[in-house]
Amino acid sequence: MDDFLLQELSDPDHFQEPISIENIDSDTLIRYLNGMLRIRYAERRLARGKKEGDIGGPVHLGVGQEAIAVGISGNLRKTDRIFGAHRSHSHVLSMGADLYRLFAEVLGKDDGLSRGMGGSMHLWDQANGFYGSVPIVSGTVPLAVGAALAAKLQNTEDVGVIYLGDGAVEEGVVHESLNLARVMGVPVLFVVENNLFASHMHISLRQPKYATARFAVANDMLYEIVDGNDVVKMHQTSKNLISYARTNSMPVFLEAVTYRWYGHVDWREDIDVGVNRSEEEVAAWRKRDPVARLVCAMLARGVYSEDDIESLELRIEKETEIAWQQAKESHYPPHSALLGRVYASKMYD
Amino acid sequence: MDDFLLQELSDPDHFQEPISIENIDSDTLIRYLNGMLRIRYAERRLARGKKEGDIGGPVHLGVGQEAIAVGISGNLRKTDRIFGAHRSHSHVLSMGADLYRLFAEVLGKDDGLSRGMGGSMHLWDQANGFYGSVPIVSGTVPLAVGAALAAKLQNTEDVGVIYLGDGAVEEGVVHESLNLARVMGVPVLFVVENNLFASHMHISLRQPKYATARFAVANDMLYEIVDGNDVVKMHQTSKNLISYARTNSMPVFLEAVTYRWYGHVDWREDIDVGVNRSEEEVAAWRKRDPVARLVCAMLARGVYSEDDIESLELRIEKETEIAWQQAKESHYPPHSALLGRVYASKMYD
Amino acid sequence: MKHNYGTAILSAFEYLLENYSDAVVIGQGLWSPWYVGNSMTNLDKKFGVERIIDTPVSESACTGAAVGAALAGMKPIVVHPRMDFMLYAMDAIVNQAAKWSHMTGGQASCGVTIRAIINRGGEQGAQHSQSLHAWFAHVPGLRVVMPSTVSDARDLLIASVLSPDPVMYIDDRWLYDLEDTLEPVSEIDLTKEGPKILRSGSDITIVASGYAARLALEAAAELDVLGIASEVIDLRILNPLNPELIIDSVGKTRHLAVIDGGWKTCGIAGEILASVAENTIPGALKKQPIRIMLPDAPAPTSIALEKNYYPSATNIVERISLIFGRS
Amino acid sequence: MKHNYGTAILSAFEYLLENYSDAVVIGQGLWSPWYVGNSMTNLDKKFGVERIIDTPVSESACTGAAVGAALAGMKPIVVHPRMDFMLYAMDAIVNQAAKWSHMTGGQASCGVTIRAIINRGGEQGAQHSQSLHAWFAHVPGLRVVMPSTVSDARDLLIASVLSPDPVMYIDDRWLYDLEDTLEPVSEIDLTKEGPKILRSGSDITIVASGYAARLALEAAAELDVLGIASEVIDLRILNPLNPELIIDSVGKTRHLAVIDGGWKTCGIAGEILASVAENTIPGALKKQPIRIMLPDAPAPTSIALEKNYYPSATNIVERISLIFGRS
Ligand SMILES: Cc1ncc(C[n+]2csc(CCOP(=O)(O)OP(=O)(O)O)c2C)c(N)n1
Ligand SMILES: Cc1ncc(C[n+]2csc(CCOP(=O)(O)OP(=O)(O)O)c2C)c(N)n1
Ligand SMILES: [Mg+2]
Ligand SMILES: [Mg+2]
Repeated sequence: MDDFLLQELSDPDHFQEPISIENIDSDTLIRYLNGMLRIRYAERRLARGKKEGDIGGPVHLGVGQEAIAVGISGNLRKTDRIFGAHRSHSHVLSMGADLYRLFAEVLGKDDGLSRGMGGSMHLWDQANGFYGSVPIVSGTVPLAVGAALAAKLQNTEDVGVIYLGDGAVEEGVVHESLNLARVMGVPVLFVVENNLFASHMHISLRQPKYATARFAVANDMLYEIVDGNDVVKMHQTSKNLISYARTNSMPVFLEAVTYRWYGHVDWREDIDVGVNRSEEEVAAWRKRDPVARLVCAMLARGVYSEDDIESLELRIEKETEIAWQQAKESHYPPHSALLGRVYASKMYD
Repeated sequence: MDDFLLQELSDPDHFQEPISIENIDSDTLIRYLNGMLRIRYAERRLARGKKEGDIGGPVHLGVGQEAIAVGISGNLRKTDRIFGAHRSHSHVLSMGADLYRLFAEVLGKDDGLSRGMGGSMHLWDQANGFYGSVPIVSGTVPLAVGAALAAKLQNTEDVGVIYLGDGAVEEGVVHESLNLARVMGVPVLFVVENNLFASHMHISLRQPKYATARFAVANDMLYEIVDGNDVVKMHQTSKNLISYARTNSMPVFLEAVTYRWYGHVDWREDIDVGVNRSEEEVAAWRKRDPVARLVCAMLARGVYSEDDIESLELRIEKETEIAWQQAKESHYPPHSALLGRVYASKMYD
Repeated sequence: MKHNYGTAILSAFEYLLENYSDAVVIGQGLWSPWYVGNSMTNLDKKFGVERIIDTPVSESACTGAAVGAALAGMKPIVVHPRMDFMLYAMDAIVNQAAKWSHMTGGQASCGVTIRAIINRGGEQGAQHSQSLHAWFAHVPGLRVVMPSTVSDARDLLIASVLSPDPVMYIDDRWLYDLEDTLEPVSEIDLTKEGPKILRSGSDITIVASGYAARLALEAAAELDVLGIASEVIDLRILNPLNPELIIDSVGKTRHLAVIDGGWKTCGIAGEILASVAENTIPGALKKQPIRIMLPDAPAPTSIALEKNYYPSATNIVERISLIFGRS
Repeated sequence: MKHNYGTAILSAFEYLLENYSDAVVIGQGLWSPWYVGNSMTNLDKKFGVERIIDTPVSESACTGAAVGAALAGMKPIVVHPRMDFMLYAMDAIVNQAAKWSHMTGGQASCGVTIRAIINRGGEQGAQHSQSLHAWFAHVPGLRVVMPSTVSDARDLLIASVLSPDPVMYIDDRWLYDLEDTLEPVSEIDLTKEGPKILRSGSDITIVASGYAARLALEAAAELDVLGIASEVIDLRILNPLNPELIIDSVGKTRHLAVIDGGWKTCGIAGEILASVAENTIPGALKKQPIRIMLPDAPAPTSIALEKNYYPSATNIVERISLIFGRS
């Protein structure tokens, strides 16, 4: 690993087999599966909503990346401080966000997670630990460090979590934040969801090495690089890192290698848009599906039958659809919200 | 070296002995000595000028750090593109800047290197390869990358050089610049003059490790860490790196460990100001004097006698004083310069 | 030749890259077919990836590198697909580009062009919608250019790149579809350019820039129907600002409205009102001047709020009608 | 108790740190005895380095961290020893702090205080001299505070930190020596604060903020001798700006001059002229209003140029005398 080239981890022809679920009890596996499917169905619904013109704003879908947030969130508390970015549906849902409220937000409705003021790119669910996401790439990174510093000063033993992409790592403020967190002893987990692309650009065109964890080394930080499409590994690795951060009040770094099935934004595959993105590659990565790999493992061990899976999916699909329809029917924020929500000290609707 | 702790390099009780001058011809040694003394006398004159109230603006003195620029500049061409920062007298003088014009600049005179519009913190001498220095910490770093990129596009085989401090490395734009230079294949030498302090703060309070070259590793860049108070080593190491950059159109990284004898700004030692700065430490570092260590080596080999040194110093002191007096007597920029120099397209005096 | 605002920008790039070997373009999205609309299509294929440089997500260093390349005699254009991203590049723009000529006594010249795209609407929200032209107009040393017509989109871009000064060239994606014909290129001197009358009228002077100038023209046509003859002035060059033409116009119309897509406080509209107040005798205006701009709030996402957030022609007509006691 | 502007700031910090356990200070120079004049001396020793955090040279992350700490319920104050350095922190200030309340539907509150110090003169030059208050006043969501008196220096800082909104608190090193007495602290509500009349007069309204307000007072004293009675209004809160008091004053004096230490184009002085023009009937002013501010150039270093760069009382007296045909 130490050459930071990622090798097989970034080669979609590897890691297509079922994940190893040894020693993991069935309830846990079921929780993982539920969590991932909930996200996948939600995002697929969003893809359709966008395609059909129900959604006005951009949606950045993370289909294919569900294992990361699901694996990590299992180790988090509602009092931890989690921050995301433009592609954060999985981050907020895995912490327990209400699906109806997520959909309402994407549709710009008053019942939305951000009361309709944010859309897909600005999510907020502090009651569940989700402190917020915004689309300025890397914008939330120092914020997470600050919120985690606050936890330290408040003596809560809570940690900060910041999800960022391999592209975000190219922003200077990320490097300042890594150093700051390290020097101040801030309990924060940096999660790089390395999906090898930043918008249309493959990482080979943007960085000399594929693994961004080399910056954890430069900042003398504990780190791990893992298959981001393996929910069990994600869970276990992040468990250790998070507990280290909590106990020692130190930053830690987790690089999860993954791939997004859709294009950078909205519902298309955008094969032509990506420099170095090809149909073959997308197809190969679809075989490294975090959901299918878990499902196969569960079937093999007999945790679930094919029928179980099918009825589970049916149930989730239905719940998703109900939440969606409800969101579509809910109302928009009042006009007064435009000026009424600018200042916390002069709030009115 | 690979633990990036610097060990003896940052411990002033080491490296106090004469430097090794084996295989270096006498002319070269004399050139080094001349170069360093010229800078030292100039900066001492500035210290006095500031103390006596002749100089209005801040002066950041690099006494104790002269070997770095002198060693490097010997490998540079007048068509290379050198950038500095707030502590850049040595950088511009070692490229051959006129002493009178440097002094005139510090005094805000029209004959100054920047025509009196910049003072000590804004130096410009493009004819000698010095593209400029400014006091925003790290502000010139991406500029140097751009000027070196230009050299590549212009097919000149010139390189860029950027002098920055250990403190500057904490600015995000430096990290963006390292990556950018590496990805675009830009022939630029990053020189970190690691004097262990950024203003009052010791590096141990600002970074987890002492050697900033760890960021060269993270950016997959050729690098060296050297005793910045050894002019011969500085010269040889930078020679190799620069020639690599020129030939391969790639960035390289040189970390020179050193120490400044004066406080962060102006003529005082500022012992009390520095967190972790002490009289003992300053005294020890004064023994790792780049000038004295060269002089001792030259005396030992008989290149120069004590008398030679004395008369050399006398001559330089006199030249310095003449330039200073001349600068004091020269005239200020005309009032029209204030508005007349804002736009290159509407220049008037 | 038939063009739109987007292809006019594209043709400026082509002209520059063909005629000036030291022209080089750097920015995010330049190797993508869709990043900046139709305004840079296939430049990478035509002029090579050495001169059309797509970059990591590093606004600060990329802008700084363009500044440095300019100091080294190139004619770099740095492209920011969205003005909001430039908040990471402020040092390079304001502390560096704007000041190097002055700081070096006029010896260094920093002919960088910073193309800042206003890219808003579509429920993108507060961080993907900003028009910060007033900020740049505030900074001596920067030239600030905001084309509202197809020919200006091309010609002012060429003039910006050929200027030895740092220029902030601000275009607006809402204008890309605007169509017009283009004459063959003839290079113009940016220092000689300034506000222009887009349409003459005797009742009121309407000042605007960029997309707001289009709105002003639309509104003017509707106002005609109401018997109000508007003179529309397109600012074009926001810094250094030359208010003469506006002052003359106001001397004639004795009424003033300024339309702008930015915020009010310390915005460009206020600057116009102030310049007029300073330079005309009290009572020169018959009625109080008005500013029509964004409400004092970040851009909302929800369509319910977004649709009323931006100034519209209807809005302008209403406000101006009121001045004349009509509606 | 006898205080100066610098110690008044210090006492605000002491008050906050003593009374609010969630107050925390982060910035460059906080462990140095001299970095920010006498305004923060020994806070680290008194309240511990855990709460008084000196930092690496990382303006962007430090400001962002303060924003994040605020979102987590703390009352952080981030200190920038020089406003120019903040060009690296613009994203955290403008894209983040100013917008989180709005973007989250009013659910998140970002009560960060950004202390921006104007630190100029002394031949420091273009990158070490800027007063960019107009920029921040342009941004909805930010409150912008600029104290000119000793008591405001303390009380507005306390109010800023206690505000649930992001506040840009801007002080000026040229004011640190200003002396006055201070009453015991009583907390005030920032939303209730606005411009204040520092001195009444019937002939002309002079509006200014920060150090410029001191200049205005000095000039007013000299103008008295010439028989011109000035009303001096200190803006205090630049955003959201409430121009009512100024409009009323101008209704009485019918003359207006604005003094400011920033640049002209899209500056705060222009905003005042515009607000007055919008809100008074044509002819309300008897003479054209004037703006006295920096020339359109970066700050020079050479003493020969620097000494004429900044507005001075003499300068103000001259310009205002001219309005009244005296000299
Ligand atoms: C400061 C800034 N620069 C550029 C953009 C445009 N942009 C949006 S997402 C993105 C790519 C981000 O890539 P990465 O961080 O890897 O996240 P991913 O999209 O792969 O999840 C870019 C460049 C932006 N939103 N903000
Ligand atoms: C952007 C910015 N932040 C802060 C400062 C204040 N400052 C001036 S020099 C300096 C320390 C720089 O340390 P280093 O880079 O190590 O250079 P050295 O002074 O040691 O030569 C600081 C913090 C500045 N000038 N610019
Ligand atoms: Mg990515
Ligand atoms: Mg240093």
